[in-house]
Amino acid sequence: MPEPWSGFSYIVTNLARFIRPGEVTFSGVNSTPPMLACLLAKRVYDFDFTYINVAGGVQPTPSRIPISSSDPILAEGSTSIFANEDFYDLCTRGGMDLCFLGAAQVDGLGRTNVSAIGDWHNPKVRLPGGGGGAVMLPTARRAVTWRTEHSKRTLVEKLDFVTAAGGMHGVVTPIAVFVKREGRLALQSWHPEASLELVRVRTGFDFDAEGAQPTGPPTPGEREGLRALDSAGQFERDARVTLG
Amino acid sequence: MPEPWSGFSYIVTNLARFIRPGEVTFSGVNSTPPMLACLLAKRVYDFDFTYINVAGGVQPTPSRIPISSSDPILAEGSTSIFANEDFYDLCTRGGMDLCFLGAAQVDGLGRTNVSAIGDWHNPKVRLPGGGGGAVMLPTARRAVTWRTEHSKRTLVEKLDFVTAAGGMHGVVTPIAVFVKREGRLALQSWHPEASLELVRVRTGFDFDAEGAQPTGPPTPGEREGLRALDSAGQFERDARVTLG
Amino acid sequence: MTLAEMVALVPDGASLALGGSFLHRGPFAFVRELIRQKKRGLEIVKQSPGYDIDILCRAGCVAKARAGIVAMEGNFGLAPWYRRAVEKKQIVLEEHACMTLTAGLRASAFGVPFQPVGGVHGSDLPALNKWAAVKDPYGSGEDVWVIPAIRPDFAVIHANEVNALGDARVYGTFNWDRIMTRAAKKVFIVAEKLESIASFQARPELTLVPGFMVQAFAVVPNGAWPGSCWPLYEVDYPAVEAYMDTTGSLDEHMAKAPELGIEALHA
Amino acid sequence: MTLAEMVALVPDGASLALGGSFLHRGPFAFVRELIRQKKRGLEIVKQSPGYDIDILCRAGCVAKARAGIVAMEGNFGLAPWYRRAVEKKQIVLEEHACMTLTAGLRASAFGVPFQPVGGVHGSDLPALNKWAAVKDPYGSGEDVWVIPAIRPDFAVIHANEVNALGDARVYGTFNWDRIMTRAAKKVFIVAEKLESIASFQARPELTLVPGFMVQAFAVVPNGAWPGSCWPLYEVDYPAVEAYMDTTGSLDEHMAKAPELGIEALHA
Repeated sequence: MPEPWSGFSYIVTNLARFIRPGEVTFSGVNSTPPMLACLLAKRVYDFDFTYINVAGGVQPTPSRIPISSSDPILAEGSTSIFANEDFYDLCTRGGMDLCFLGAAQVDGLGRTNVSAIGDWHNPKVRLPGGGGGAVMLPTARRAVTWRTEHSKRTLVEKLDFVTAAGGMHGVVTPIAVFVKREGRLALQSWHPEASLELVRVRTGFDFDAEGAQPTGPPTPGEREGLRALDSAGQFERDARVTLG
Repeated sequence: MPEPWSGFSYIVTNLARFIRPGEVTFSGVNSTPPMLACLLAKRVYDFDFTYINVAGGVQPTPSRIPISSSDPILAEGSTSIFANEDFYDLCTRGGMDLCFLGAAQVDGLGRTNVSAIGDWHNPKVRLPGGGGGAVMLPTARRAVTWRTEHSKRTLVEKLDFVTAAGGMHGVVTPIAVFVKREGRLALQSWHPEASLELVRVRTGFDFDAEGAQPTGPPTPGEREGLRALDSAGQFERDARVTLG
Repeated sequence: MTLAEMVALVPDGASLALGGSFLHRGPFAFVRELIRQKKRGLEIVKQSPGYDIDILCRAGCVAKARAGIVAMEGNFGLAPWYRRAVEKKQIVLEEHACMTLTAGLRASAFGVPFQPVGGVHGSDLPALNKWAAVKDPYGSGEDVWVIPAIRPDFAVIHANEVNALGDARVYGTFNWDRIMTRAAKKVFIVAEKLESIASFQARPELTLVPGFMVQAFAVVPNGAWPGSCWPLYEVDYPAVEAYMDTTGSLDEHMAKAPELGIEALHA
Repeated sequence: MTLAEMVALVPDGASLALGGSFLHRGPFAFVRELIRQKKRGLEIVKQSPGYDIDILCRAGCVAKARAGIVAMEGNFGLAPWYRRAVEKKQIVLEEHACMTLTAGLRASAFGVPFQPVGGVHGSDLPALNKWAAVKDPYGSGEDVWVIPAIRPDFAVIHANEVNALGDARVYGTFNWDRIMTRAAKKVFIVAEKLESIASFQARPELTLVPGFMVQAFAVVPNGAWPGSCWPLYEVDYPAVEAYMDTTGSLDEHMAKAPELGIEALHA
């Protein structure tokens, strides 16, 4: 029997798998899973890519993994400080290959709501706001998001508010990986301990599942790499992810 | 009999006299007389002002006076580098109190031509171009220019091309100082060795001379200060100014 | 100048751009002094505020927030007092993307009434904020969103080092601080340390804010507490956790502030 | 990479943004290598070119100049071969103010089709260049000139120091080099010196151009000759005077270039 694959590890590993050789890849504020994914890819994959982050880091070699994904320690070892105006301008002029962006709700077009649950003017919950989203999602070559909860509350038919449009290239949840196909999110694969049915039942929008199959299990390198990054298990605990 | 006052010294001294306490004052490229005027004011006048220049200098203390008014030595001793985008933005947002700008022709409205003698498309002489002029002349709180030749070729009724409008606050020539009054250049004073008649005969545009009088002679401090800045007389020779 | 004297220059109703990001290098000692001096009706301008706007909302100092993303960050999630203030309509929120807020600051810094920004297409934010789109007059057919100028009364920056002329240096990322100092009417610097003028002359390229643009500065070691100031100190997570504990009081938190010791020295 | 290999990557007809200003820190060794390799039809983008555009015009390499002010500067006055090329219509001039050219570069750097710029009102330049004015959609009544994006194929910067990753540092003013590197499709660095990666890690705030944006770099000591490179060397005024002497030949001048020794080392 294979070792169980935690939802947290599933998210980080599958975010890392979106990273491609040679590309400029960015992780931002409030984004520990992508931060870990970028650091994991740097450790484990046998190709190089340009990792830049919201702390101004360019190819950093942080001496420890910070709790905050915007901690200045993420620029440690960097040979330049590529600060906020610089990485946003890089994105809007077409130089950002892969951008990880947060979301509270995602719809079938890959648009996001990070603004409010309920009416924006009379919110049930005021959310953080989109940060880079509205500018980066339409201008990055590819954008990828994640949700630590896979439910009809998070993957919705209709967003309460469109914070950012332009369409996610990929979405990772504890049980599924979606990619954009012909302008809509399509299921690429599901967690091997879940099922296509479970993903359908838990997803608020219709999606194409043609060719979808169980996600390939973590490689020993991916498992060990993530264990090394989260040796005390704090990130896993903080993320409060369950397979559900 | 008073010591003669060279046209070169007249220009530099009267440019310096436009500088006011506490203000942000800028000298640019291709601008040795204003560079010397700013350095003279720093040496001689009993008030402080913020001298910034095109070499990124802020209150610099250059160890020698460069031939080129954009020489990086003009940032020596500076505690910051305030580079080109910064000083232009400062000007366009209203933070530049006094800006020295070059000109080939000046008209009675204080507009300038630094582009071409003759038709722009078929120039008799292609001139350098206005540099900062078109942006700085309308946006600086005050702008001042100088001409080393006072003639109907340089102070004209009609410009061959309007490189920059907005109107000079002051114009200094080897024989006269003009200031803007009700939107037009008016004579403020003339070189004590020249005369109002000479200024009229040599100026291409009509001007008001009400209240004009001979320019106050250089103070001993101004004379000695300029002599110290140009001890070898190179700037005076290079400027090729004559009283005419 | 003492921190208290600097804060005394801020009138009720002022618009303040605050430097740093989330728990990192924010002018938090300055923010706490705003609370001690009972400022009211403030407008806070910051792409990614967190502790600063939360504690100001908790103390009732804020009338309006112009922000891109608001959270405590780290592992603390939402900013609870800010969230409540918005939900109860105690404050007005002008929701931005970080870069639309920056575009507004750029417009002020560049001396133009509006600034085009990339992206934004398809978002509900323009309708919410009544932003205008301008068709490219050069025939690309592209519609571009333009953001109106945002000109805060004050930019307040927590810097690593300042000198007697007011020049300020920051180590590590300067976040959005540079554009804030160019967009605001006045600039205040709170710094960890007073450094010599000679050290700035030796490496003028490192100066983020030239002193002639700075109205006032104060030296407040550990002034970014409970946040970090690279490379001097990290986030004080237990202190933030205690701040977040709704059974605790604001006074308890305020009583631990490092600037209290400094100000006592001045007294 | 050698300077010759770098220049070989530039096709005829390319648009080149050149760093520095007048006789200061220009990529002059690069410019001379363009001449040796007989490039033709180049577009030169620079706010204040001088020696660089003049010698390129003298050698017949230029089709178009987009510039704000062109002169040899120092005490040398106009740039004679450039002036002749414009007067004889051998090259096309797009005359700018330095800041309108920069606005065009900003538009490219920001990923927008046009950029508003302060001032310009009353000048004949907008009519000449067919620039558009846009009315402030936020009701100020102000008309603002907007400049279309300028996107050079290459930005070429003469830096003080580069490391093996291509990161580049400049001491003293960086002039307009920063925005050029953000606006161009590709970035080339010519540097005085190869420095260690560790020295860049020790002070990353000083890096003007991050290596991941740099396509190629070459190390060419004295490569800004006959101009200055602060703080290493000053303008070689006798060499510029000899260059300006119309009785001398271009070959004589080119034969004195310091990069010849360097390239010989590589051969």
